[in-house]
Amino acid sequence: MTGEPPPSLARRAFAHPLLWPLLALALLLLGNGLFNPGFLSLEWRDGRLYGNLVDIANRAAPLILVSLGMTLVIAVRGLDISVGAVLAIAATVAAWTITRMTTGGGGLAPLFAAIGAALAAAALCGLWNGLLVVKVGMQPIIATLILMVAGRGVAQLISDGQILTIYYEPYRFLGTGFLLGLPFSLFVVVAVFATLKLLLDRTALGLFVRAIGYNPVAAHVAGVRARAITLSLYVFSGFCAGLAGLLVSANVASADANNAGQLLELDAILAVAIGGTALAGGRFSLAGSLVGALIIQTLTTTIYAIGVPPQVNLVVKALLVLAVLLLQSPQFRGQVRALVRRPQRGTA
Amino acid sequence: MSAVPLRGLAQAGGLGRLWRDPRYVSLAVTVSLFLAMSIAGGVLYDGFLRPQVFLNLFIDNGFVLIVAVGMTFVILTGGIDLSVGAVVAFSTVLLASLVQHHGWHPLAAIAAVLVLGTAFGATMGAMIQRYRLQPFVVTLAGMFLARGTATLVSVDSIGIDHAFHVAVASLRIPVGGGASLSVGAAIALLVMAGGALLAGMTRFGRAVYAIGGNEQSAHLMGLPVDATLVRVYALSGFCSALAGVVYTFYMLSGYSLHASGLELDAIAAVVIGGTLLAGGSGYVLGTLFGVLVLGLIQTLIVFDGTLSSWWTRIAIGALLLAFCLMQRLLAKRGGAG
Amino acid sequence: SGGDGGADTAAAGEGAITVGFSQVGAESEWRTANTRSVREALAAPEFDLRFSDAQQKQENQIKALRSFIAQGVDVIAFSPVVETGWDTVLREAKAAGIPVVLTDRAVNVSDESLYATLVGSDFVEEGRRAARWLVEDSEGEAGPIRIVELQGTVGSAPANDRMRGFKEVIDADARFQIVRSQSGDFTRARGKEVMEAFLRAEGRNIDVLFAHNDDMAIGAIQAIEEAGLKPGTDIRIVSIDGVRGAFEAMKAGKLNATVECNPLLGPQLAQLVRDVHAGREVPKRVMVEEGVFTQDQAEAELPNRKY
Amino acid sequence: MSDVILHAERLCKRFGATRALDGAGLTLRAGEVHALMGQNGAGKSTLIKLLTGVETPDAGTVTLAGRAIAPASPLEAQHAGISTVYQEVNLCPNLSVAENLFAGRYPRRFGLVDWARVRAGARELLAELQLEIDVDRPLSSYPVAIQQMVAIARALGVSARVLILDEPTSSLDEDEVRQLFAVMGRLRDRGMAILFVTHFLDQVYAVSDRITVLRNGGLVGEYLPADLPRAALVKAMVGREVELTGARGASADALPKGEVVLEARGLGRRGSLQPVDVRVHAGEVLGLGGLLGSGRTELARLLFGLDRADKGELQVAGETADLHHPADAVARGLALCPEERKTEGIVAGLSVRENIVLALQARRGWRRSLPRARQEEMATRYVELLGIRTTGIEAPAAALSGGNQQKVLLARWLATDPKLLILDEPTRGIDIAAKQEIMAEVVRLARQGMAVLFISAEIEELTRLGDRIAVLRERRMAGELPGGCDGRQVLDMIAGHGG
Ligand SMILES: Nc1ncnc2c1ncn2[C@@H]1O[C@H](COP(=O)(O)OP(=O)(O)OP(=O)(O)O)[C@@H](O)[C@H]1O
Ligand SMILES: Nc1ncnc2c1ncn2[C@@H]1O[C@H](COP(=O)(O)OP(=O)(O)OP(=O)(O)O)[C@@H](O)[C@H]1O
Ligand SMILES: [Mg+2]
Ligand SMILES: [Mg+2]
Repeated sequence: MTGEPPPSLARRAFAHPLLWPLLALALLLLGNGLFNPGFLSLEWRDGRLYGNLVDIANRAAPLILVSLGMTLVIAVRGLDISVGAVLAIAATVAAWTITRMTTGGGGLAPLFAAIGAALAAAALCGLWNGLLVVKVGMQPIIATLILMVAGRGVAQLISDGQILTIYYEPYRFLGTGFLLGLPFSLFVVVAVFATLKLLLDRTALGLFVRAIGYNPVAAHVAGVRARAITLSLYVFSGFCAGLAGLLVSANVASADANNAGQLLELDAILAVAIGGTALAGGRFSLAGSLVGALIIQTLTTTIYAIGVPPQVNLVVKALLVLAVLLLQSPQFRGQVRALVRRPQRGTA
Repeated sequence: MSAVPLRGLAQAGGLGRLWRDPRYVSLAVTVSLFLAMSIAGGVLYDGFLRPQVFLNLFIDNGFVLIVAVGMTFVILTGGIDLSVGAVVAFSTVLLASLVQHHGWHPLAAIAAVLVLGTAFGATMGAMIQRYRLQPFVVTLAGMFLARGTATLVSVDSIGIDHAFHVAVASLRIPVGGGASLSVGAAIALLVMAGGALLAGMTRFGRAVYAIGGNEQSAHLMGLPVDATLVRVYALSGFCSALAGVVYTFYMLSGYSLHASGLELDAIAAVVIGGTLLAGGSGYVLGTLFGVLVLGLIQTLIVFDGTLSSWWTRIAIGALLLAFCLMQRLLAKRGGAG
Repeated sequence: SGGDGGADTAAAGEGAITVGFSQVGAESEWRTANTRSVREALAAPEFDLRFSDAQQKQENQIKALRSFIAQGVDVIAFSPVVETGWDTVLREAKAAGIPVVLTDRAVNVSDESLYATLVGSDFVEEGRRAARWLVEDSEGEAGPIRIVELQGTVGSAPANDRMRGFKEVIDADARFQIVRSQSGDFTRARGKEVMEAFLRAEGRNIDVLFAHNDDMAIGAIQAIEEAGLKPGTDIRIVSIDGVRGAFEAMKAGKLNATVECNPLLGPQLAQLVRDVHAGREVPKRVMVEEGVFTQDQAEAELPNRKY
Repeated sequence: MSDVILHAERLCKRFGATRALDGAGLTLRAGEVHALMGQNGAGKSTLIKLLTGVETPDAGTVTLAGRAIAPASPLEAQHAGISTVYQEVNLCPNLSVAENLFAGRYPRRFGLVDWARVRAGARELLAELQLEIDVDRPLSSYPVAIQQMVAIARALGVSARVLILDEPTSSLDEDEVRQLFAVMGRLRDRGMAILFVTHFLDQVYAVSDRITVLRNGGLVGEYLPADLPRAALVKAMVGREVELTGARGASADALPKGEVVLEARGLGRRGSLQPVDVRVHAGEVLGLGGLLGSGRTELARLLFGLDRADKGELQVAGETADLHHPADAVARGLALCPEERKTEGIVAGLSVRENIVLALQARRGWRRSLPRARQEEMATRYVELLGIRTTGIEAPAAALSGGNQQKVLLARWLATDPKLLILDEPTRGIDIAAKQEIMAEVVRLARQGMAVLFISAEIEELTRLGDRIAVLRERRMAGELPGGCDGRQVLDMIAGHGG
């Protein structure tokens, strides 16, 4: 987000905070390609693009959306661990709306009603979180923990504990449809990302968000409406979780109140952190979070693709995450450089 | 840091002062709300106020308390440790496997588990400190690693039937009135007392608070910031391993899926107990009440016995909300007055 | 919903049998149906049901059992989250003179007398049945028959046991070969995602899918369809549980067989509770009535499915 | 020279593109008070950080009592006998005062911290500075001045050979400064070497035995105060002649008064300020004086809507203003440059440009973003106008020296072109040349019709700048004096005797 002064192009690229996450992603994909040559291939079939890369992007879409919302909440020193539950609520509300409305007839009305209801419910959840944090002054982790625990209960209440199956084709399009040969979910992600980017770069919102994150008191004194902005970011995080809920439920044509978005909050925070956003607030990078989410999904897909036995999954994931983290640490790279240089210095 | 409130009491005229000092108000509020909730339970449900019900809070939440004490230190420095639940699970599996499959004596296995847990925590601490990585991600990777390693040791749950372990597990320490405590609960209480002493009365503990207040200042004041950070995570690793041991007394089994989600319970307990997630402020004694409050919510719901699965979740959320709201509002008022 | 249970409890008479029932959670439709069956069966005025949901955590379940003991209920019933780790608390129940009835799953305890009886399914047997159906269905086919497996949550008892039972039978026949096996966490979304990866890696060389539960199979069916293959024909699919969705899929020809794991054991449980409370002799192991269903039976059976 | 304790030579330190130090040096002798002088950004604090192991030098040597040292951390420096107070208060706000005084060297009994001795020791240490405060309250509950005294007391508590004080007096008032100097005198007599940074020339001549001057990271020279008249000292620091006379020309009474920009009637807040009346006209500078804790900052916060008044009424430009949020105040054309630069002022993670445009942008609202070109133009202008020493307008504010951060803050509020500018101790930590410029700028703005409320602990500044001078005492208005009056009158009113 920060605009650096323009020295040499190479230096700027090297210092760019996105470099290391991108490099990590590239290495992961490359490693996969080496291990399994077909992995990187893309194929045009029946007017659609097929391939692992498309799958990864498609699968990562809900995580990316949630990570974008999480990034901004974290940027203002917050945290939202209710995203998984909010996703489940949105998914359930959408499925419930559709089951109610499709009995009456077809058309696209149920689709829009479902989208509207789900997003409204999700935004409302975000508002609830925001109010607890901003107005009541609870610590973000506890404020959102409440919804994390109760939210799934609410979702199950709506679904009566059943997995709601959706027999309504237009809705499925959200999760499985293709547009211009690409999965529809990618367009959702691009739209949200572009809107956010515009909003944060072209207006003063980005500046305010970072000011609040670095020093909320100083931002307040400078006249920035810190509380209102923080509140709306929680709403936005809820909204993003709602969008993700639509994609997830449309993809499997059902809403599973108990399992949808399970542990999503951890993955989202991990994506945000890998992307170079400071969890203490202030410095943030939307593009970084996007790359972070892609890294996480690539890890998962890698594990499936190379046929790791399931009981080793977690260990592999842990080691890969650690490798990505270390690669990003300047201190670690410095140490490696020193190790590499030592013999040279001896000869010099 | 229980020592400090006590000091306040001794020094300047008792409860009145304790109530007025904003730093202790939130602790006092937490304690009072806990009591109020217990009384409400007693009014609503028969047999709720039996001593054993409250001792069960310690018996059933002993391992949570141990983990939460370690977590308190980590959070006081402004960090977080997400690996605790996984380390507990790993410890139970390793211990069970060593005892059942490799013929170790439980005591030897316990020692091995404690050493490993501590080393694991110290390694994470060293990574956080040396490579300036964010605690959240390092310990999340640690969580994957510990749980993954646990499944590598055994995917099945392993029951422990070594005579020593069974004897310790079923040992009950009578505390009068027919009520009793388990060994695990006793260990948890000892850890809590030790943690309070460590936080309030030692150089290490005070350095932890200083780092949480302002890491850079602590460095400039000449405090051993780096060593303290590593030690804090080592301590948390130790506490998790110890909790794993207590868990095996509680369950007599080792299983890779044990203690799932424990990290969140522990963090919640610490924060409900009044510790700031940003670091630098909070008490180990508060953490005890955080754990008890979470346990009490569970107990209330079991005593109610009519809630369906989803209502249980909603009720937990609602009770949590009610508690935290009251806590905030009372503490605000108390702090102002 | 919960409110009804409360009203019934209040209405229960003085001499009612107080039953403390600790459920695993509400993690699947199967479980919800199980809960409903138990609640309905124990809603009779002769019972006073204390229901507790453990949110899939053994700790919570043990806490609930301790609370039941402290409350002095007449009979404890519960569906254990895992098999091990029950010795201590069951001993406490025994010391308090409260008989224990297990539902759904078995426990591993040193002393069999710690519980009165178990009513429930046998996961290993379910795995075997799925495999036996596959062997029968593949009669006359030449090998190799390439199988992919969607496992349940890593380490969970149903996953471990169903895998064990399935392998036990399959391994005896050299034609069968499990080429890929991955965890789908018992959920549709994961099932679909993992199946996509399988299809990508194996291409069209998959003959059979064995899923540890119906939900994963339903997710996988979508993945197979999206890859341009016909589930049930190009890839034969067998799964376990027998939920409604599975029957619908079978009716549509997309799923070949499902091994029933019947959650509706409420009435059997109620009878056992009565017997145990009255001190009558009960068998140590009571099986629930279960079957294997295939596509031809699907249409007829579908209206009977309650969950 | 046997009495040389600390000697540093040819020290160099770069931060990225900035040469913070470039061949600086210093010689400290036992039993002297040594002033380290230089403009903002000259490298004084950096030199101190190198001496005390906070940063490691790129080149150069440091010897302590004849032995070369290279402390790798402040802890090592402490062990070597160097006790330091850094420029910004560097204590832990969450710990009690007593703990801050003893952190890292608690007296212990049976291996445990002996709290009784900690508190007794704390009171003793503070008594040496004539400070009587509750040592159990967290440090953050005290204003910066008290925190500064605590930091000094902490440094005194170590039996060190070298004591380094980086701008210890910038937030203290005269009484406190006198206490501090008395203590420094006693320590010097015991043979301690004291290095002392300040921007107040009076203080330099009052206590120092020797002066070292830095300019642009390099060593200008070492002087005895007697050999170096003020003008020469300033010239050595700045590198050119600087006019040191008062910025004010005409007497206040001669000026026509503009309309009332802000008027407070009976404005007060329970527990912090008794009801006061304040009126500020367009085009005038109202000086506000008072002792530490007299309520000046509180008044400023009430006027700006940072705290809510529970008594009285506030009018801005003739309209009743109910300020709920600083944004309301900013929208009405008020500006407050707060006293606590580190916590309430600078946003250290943002660049200089972003810090400068922040308040203006907040006033415009989030939708109407200032075009980048205008931001840059504005930032560049203020960097030049106020002489902010930075590698560029995109450098993070955290990389600026303390004084330069203060200038950035001033720029932030000037950029909003306010009707009323409230400056709470704006010249704190600013070098002598910059102070002249800032005061001249304030007068210029006032002449152009801005109203200024100028809070300062320096009586000289008040009398020179203020068209009127209001004095607060014990949280109520003590009275008002005309501008250009005798400093002693002001002093008397502040102290509460005479008048
Ligand atoms: N961490 C840093 N990163 C980048 N530049 C720095 C850093 N610290 C100091 N500088 C730069 O080094 C120069 C010297 O700063 P220093 O703090 O030593 O000045 P100073 O003489 O103490 O000034 P002041 O009187 O304002 O306190 C300044 O230009 C400053 O911007
Ligand atoms: N000497 C002191 N002893 C104890 N508390 C003090 C002292 N001085 C100030 N305080 C506290 O500091 C708080 C802030 O005072 P305030 O900032 O209004 O004073 P001020 O007149 O602005 O002085 P300055 O800004 O020079 O510190 C008050 O709440 C007061 O209780
Ligand atoms: Mg300085
Ligand atoms: Mg002040």
